[in-house]
Amino acid sequence: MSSSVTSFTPVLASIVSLLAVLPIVLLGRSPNAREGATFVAAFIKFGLVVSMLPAILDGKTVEYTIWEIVPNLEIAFRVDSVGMLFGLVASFLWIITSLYSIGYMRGLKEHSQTRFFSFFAVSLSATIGVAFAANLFTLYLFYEMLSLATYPLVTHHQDKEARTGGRTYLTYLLTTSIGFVLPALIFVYIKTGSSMDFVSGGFLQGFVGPTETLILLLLFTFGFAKAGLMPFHSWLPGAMVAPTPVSALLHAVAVVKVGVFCIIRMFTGVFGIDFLKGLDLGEVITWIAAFTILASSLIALTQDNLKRRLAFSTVGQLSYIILGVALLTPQGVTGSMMHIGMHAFGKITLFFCAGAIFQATGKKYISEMVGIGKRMPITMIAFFIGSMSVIGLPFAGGFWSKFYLLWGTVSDGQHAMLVVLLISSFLNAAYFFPICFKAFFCSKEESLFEARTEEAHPCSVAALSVTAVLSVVLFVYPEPFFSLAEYATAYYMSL
Amino acid sequence: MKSLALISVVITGWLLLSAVGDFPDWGDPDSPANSYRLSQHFVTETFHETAVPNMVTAVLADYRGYDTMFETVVIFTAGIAIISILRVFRTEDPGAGGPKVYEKRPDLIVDTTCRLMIPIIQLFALYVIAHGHHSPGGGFQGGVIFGASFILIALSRDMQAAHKWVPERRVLNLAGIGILIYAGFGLASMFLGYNFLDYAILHKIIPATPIEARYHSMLGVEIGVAFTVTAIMYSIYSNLASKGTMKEGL
Amino acid sequence: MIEQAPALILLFPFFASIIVALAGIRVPGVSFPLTVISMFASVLSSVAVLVRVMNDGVIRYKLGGWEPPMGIEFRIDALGALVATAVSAVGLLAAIYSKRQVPAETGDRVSQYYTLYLLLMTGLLGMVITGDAFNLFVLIEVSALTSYALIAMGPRRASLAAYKYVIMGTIGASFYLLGVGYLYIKTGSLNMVDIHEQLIARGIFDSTAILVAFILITVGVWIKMAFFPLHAWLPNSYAYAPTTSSAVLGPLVTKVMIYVMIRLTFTVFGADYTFGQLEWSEVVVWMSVAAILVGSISALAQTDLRKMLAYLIIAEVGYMVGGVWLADDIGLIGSIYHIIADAFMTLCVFLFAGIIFAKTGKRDLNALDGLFTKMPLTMVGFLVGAFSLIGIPPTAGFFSKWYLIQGGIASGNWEYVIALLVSSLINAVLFFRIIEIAYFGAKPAEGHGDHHHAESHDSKISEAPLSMLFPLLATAALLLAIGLYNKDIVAIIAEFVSLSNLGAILP
Amino acid sequence: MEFFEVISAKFNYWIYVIIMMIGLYAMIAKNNMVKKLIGMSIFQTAIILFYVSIGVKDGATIPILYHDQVHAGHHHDDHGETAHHESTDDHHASTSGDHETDKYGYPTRHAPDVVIDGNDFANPLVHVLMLTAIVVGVATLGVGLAITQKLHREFGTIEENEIHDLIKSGK
Repeated sequence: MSSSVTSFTPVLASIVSLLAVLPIVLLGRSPNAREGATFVAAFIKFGLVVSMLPAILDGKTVEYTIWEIVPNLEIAFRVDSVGMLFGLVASFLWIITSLYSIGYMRGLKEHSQTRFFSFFAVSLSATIGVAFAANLFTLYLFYEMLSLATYPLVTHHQDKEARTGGRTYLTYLLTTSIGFVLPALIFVYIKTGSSMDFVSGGFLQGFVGPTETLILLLLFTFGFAKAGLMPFHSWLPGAMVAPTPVSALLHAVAVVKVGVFCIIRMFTGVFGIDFLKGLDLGEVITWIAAFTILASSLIALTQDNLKRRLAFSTVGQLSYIILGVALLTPQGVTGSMMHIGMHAFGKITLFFCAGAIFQATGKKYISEMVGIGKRMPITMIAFFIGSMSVIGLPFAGGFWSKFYLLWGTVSDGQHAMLVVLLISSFLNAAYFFPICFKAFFCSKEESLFEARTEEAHPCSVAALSVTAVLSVVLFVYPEPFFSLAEYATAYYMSL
Repeated sequence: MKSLALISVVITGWLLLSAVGDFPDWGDPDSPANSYRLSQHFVTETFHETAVPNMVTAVLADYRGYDTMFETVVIFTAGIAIISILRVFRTEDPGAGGPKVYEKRPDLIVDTTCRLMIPIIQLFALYVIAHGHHSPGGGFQGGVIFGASFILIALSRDMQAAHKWVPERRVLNLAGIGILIYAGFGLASMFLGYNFLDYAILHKIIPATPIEARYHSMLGVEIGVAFTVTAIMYSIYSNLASKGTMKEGL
Repeated sequence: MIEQAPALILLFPFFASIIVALAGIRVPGVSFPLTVISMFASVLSSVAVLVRVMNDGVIRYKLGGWEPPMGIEFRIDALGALVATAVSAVGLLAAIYSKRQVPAETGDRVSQYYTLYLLLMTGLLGMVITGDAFNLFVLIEVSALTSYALIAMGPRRASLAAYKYVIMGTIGASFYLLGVGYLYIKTGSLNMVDIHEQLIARGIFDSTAILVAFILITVGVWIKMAFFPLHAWLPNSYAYAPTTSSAVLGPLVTKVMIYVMIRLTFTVFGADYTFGQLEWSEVVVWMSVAAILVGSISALAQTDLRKMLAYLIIAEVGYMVGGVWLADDIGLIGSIYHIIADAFMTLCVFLFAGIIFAKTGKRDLNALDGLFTKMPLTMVGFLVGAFSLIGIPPTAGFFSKWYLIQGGIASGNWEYVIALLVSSLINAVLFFRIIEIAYFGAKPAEGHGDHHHAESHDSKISEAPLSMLFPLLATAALLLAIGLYNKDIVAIIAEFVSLSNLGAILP
Repeated sequence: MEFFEVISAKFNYWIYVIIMMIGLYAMIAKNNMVKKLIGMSIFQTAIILFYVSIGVKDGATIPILYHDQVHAGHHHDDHGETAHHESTDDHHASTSGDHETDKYGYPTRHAPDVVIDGNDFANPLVHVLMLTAIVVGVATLGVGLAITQKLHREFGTIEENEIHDLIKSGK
């Protein structure tokens, strides 16, 4: 992977949605034109990302340096296979989510839709920026941008609840990013004096001692609180006050995946897997992740609010990814990277379904959803598929990533983690399947819905069907994600 | 507050005194301050370089003329500041809550004495300004004396009488013109191609050698200073004495 | 005329002030345009000087043509030119903002206001470019007297604040004057560079008098810049002054005093003495930590918008003093960069506070109720300033923190790093509290239904007029530009820092 | 006696510190605003005493040249000026031997024959500086008094604690 292509495409891919804000705002008065602009931008973005795929699969990287902002430190983009994987997922799901949000926002006649779509576009810009960042500094820049751009989305309703959720959201994200990541970042900059480019095997080795490494590792891992590692996870359930498309894209895909993506970058590109292995530091993180997985799954069981249950499920699934890299085994790392993609499709389906239910029936609580399968069959089937994917059962994409994760634990003899993963899968099933089961199989008396089919806005249904189908397709054909993850693992672990 | 004051006074005093032992003896001609080329230059070279026998005047108006310009500006600022803080332009409610202002009856003795004294004071003020090159004096000193003569008018009769001589607007004009005279010398030097306040170049417009140009310009700037000081001294007095109403004084 | 540019930097506002004083009292209308034109000319001169300094090195301008130390000289190095540019630019922007507010807030004293304003700028610019220790005192007094008056022109509580400022300011300036006297008695010189040379030539760095001079000057300047615990005069002064006054005093006075501190520390006493011989860095850095925390936490307790910002200034002063006393190259760069950045971000938020006061007539935070919908552009300008104060990239404030933290880590002063981070977070709380009020309204709706509550309030408040909006948005744009081009600014600063000999004395 | 010697050699510096501290105490401790300003005046005057003390030289007089020195100078000056007006070239020819001139023919030094002994005159610089300090003192005092008057107009008192009470009670 030594050869690289210099191209403006990654920059363009990132800023295209930022530029789209202008037409979105200008066309604010005519919703159709405005949404048209969103779609055009989304397709251009996806097209730009895909256009770089052949080069990446060829084993090249695409680079572009904008300018040196601080001495020796550049704002630079570089697309490698992990970034590509994440970029593909995020930009593709933006298209679907745009479709879905049109249905959702119009269906509910939400206010300030222009603002909503504008900030949505900005968030996507930041997400792709994170995915394609070439160094730690650029990554941090876009990470902060994402935190702020999503704030108006989270607090979209502008009521008391939204204010509380927004406060929690920013408190956690800004405290950790300013309090932990920034000093760690500057410390690394001083110690290495380098441009902090992500490179194979990391660049920290030889510059910092073991204690410093541990502190830096913890600062980075907890600092990227978007990854939702306990105890810095509670912003995520809090942020569920957002409209569902926001929750779906941002809190199942973009924001949280940015968090874990950053952590993967730390492990692979900054510290280096081998360096951490040498110091035996992976274990610390695996235990924190394991704790988060189990605790969040147990909490999820007790939640009655569907979106909150999904949120806690997300917290747990994110820790899978962290656990995967922290295993420091090739299979674990591959599994983590794949899980970014697989979980994204599964979880976004679930969120779409939750939103569709709310949109069509106004129900938020699981206890109110008994018998809903007869009312909204497509939605609930999609929900079932999404659940399978998230649990990691066959016939859904999630199977592959979980398979690799399990393999990762076994290959290095970390059997405790194997147990953790298995228990957690069981718990996942325990909090998802009853919902599906009760939705379809209940007696007439138990059912809370009349037996007539009434789905949500067609745009929404279309969106959730697409993601559900894709979840299944990814089981049969996991190819792009699989090879990208393999490439990345091979590159970063110098296999 | 008292104990705080005492503590800070003791600390500051101790700090200042602790350095006294390090000072050269009082009046020591060989102390750094007195023997360094700076003060030596001012003593021995001033006359040769500026033709002014009063070294203080020469240093004030020429070597450190830039400082002195801002000194004048400080006075001017104070005048404007006091007007902006205190002056009440609206007429209602004069001197609310203050001590009662009595209407003054003209007192024959005070009036006559002042009539006699004021011209002499003013003449003396002009002498102090003009003779500042050769004897103690200069624009500030003369200006203050001149200003005092107007204050005396206001004190001996009433403020309206003084206002006849120096109405408020004229005061401000005088003050501004004073600074303009000073800065004008600097600006003229600049237009003729030298640095700001380098009077030597003014020999091109006044019939004199460069050194004499310095001599004459210094008199010019001293007059400017005197204008400003006279005006502002009176202005400060009249504002403070009338509580900003400019009606009746003490 | 280019060789006269150093003098022109301050002569433009100086002459304009006199003309405003003379003509403005007859025709008040000329005051504002004259002020803006002269400030603009001053900015141009500063930029010309900056360019010249970068090309040819230090400019020495001998006033009256006398060779220093006999005469007074302007001595403009990269640092001076940079700060002069920033000061004049802030002066220009604040002047533009004052167009409507001066008649509104100071009534019939418009010409006096602008006279004082221009004299303040003259004083501040003079302080930046002068190379003479005593001349600095005179200019400190010029700017101090004008500040007293500009504050006292406000409502009645402003007078009390101004009175306290008079007392504290006089103590500070007098301490400085005494310190210069102590230097003079030991060296016989008043020119900054010459004093330093004399200190070396006479070998009197061990002298008690020099030590006391150093303490007096430092403490005097600290009082003037409101460094904790000498800050008591500042919050009320800036909170109750007319908004136009605080828009220029808040950004400039403290920053210029910090510049003065840097100038005196490095040019007069030298880094060797300050950081090598005196081992006080630790103590002063701890003091600055206290300043940062006290400033930030006090700001948190305020409900008055401008008072909150005034306390933030105290915290920011802590940043800069601490940054200098880290005794580290990068820390010093950070401090100087922060002077520039902070001047503009303080300007930005004070302009915002002024606009809010002008539009709503209220001082407290609830005045911002739902302003995002009513004055979107104003809020955008404010957001940039607020983000900069929090330290969010890519605004200028982020990069100043970047360098300061870097200096703190490099010199091992972790307490300073932590204080900076804590203060950033407190700033985040402060500003998001404001943003929340402006975004959600003072009392957000309980449920989802009432989305249109913002419109139901009195909708008289509309976007600010151009004369207020332009400086705000220009400042916001400058903040972004200063952030994005921080490398070039730092290159200018590095020019000064490399001469300061700071690297050589570090252990 | 030893102690007395030490004190007396630097008598002025001791006195200035004491005066200054009186002023400082008044500035901080007094409650009455005018008294504070009086303290401020004392404080600044002490600094003036300090500076002027620096410039004192034993055996020196005020820094103004003696009459005969000036007279000698003026004599030369008059002579030079007349010559200058009558015939410039001649003047140059005749004076170039003992008087330096610049390239335009102007003398670079006024009255070069006058000899001035540096120890005859006190240091003029400190007097100049103190003239400035006095002016600054006057200006500050004036502004301080104006603000005090304004406070009196608005609060009806010049006692600081009473004003604080008034503000607290919301008047």
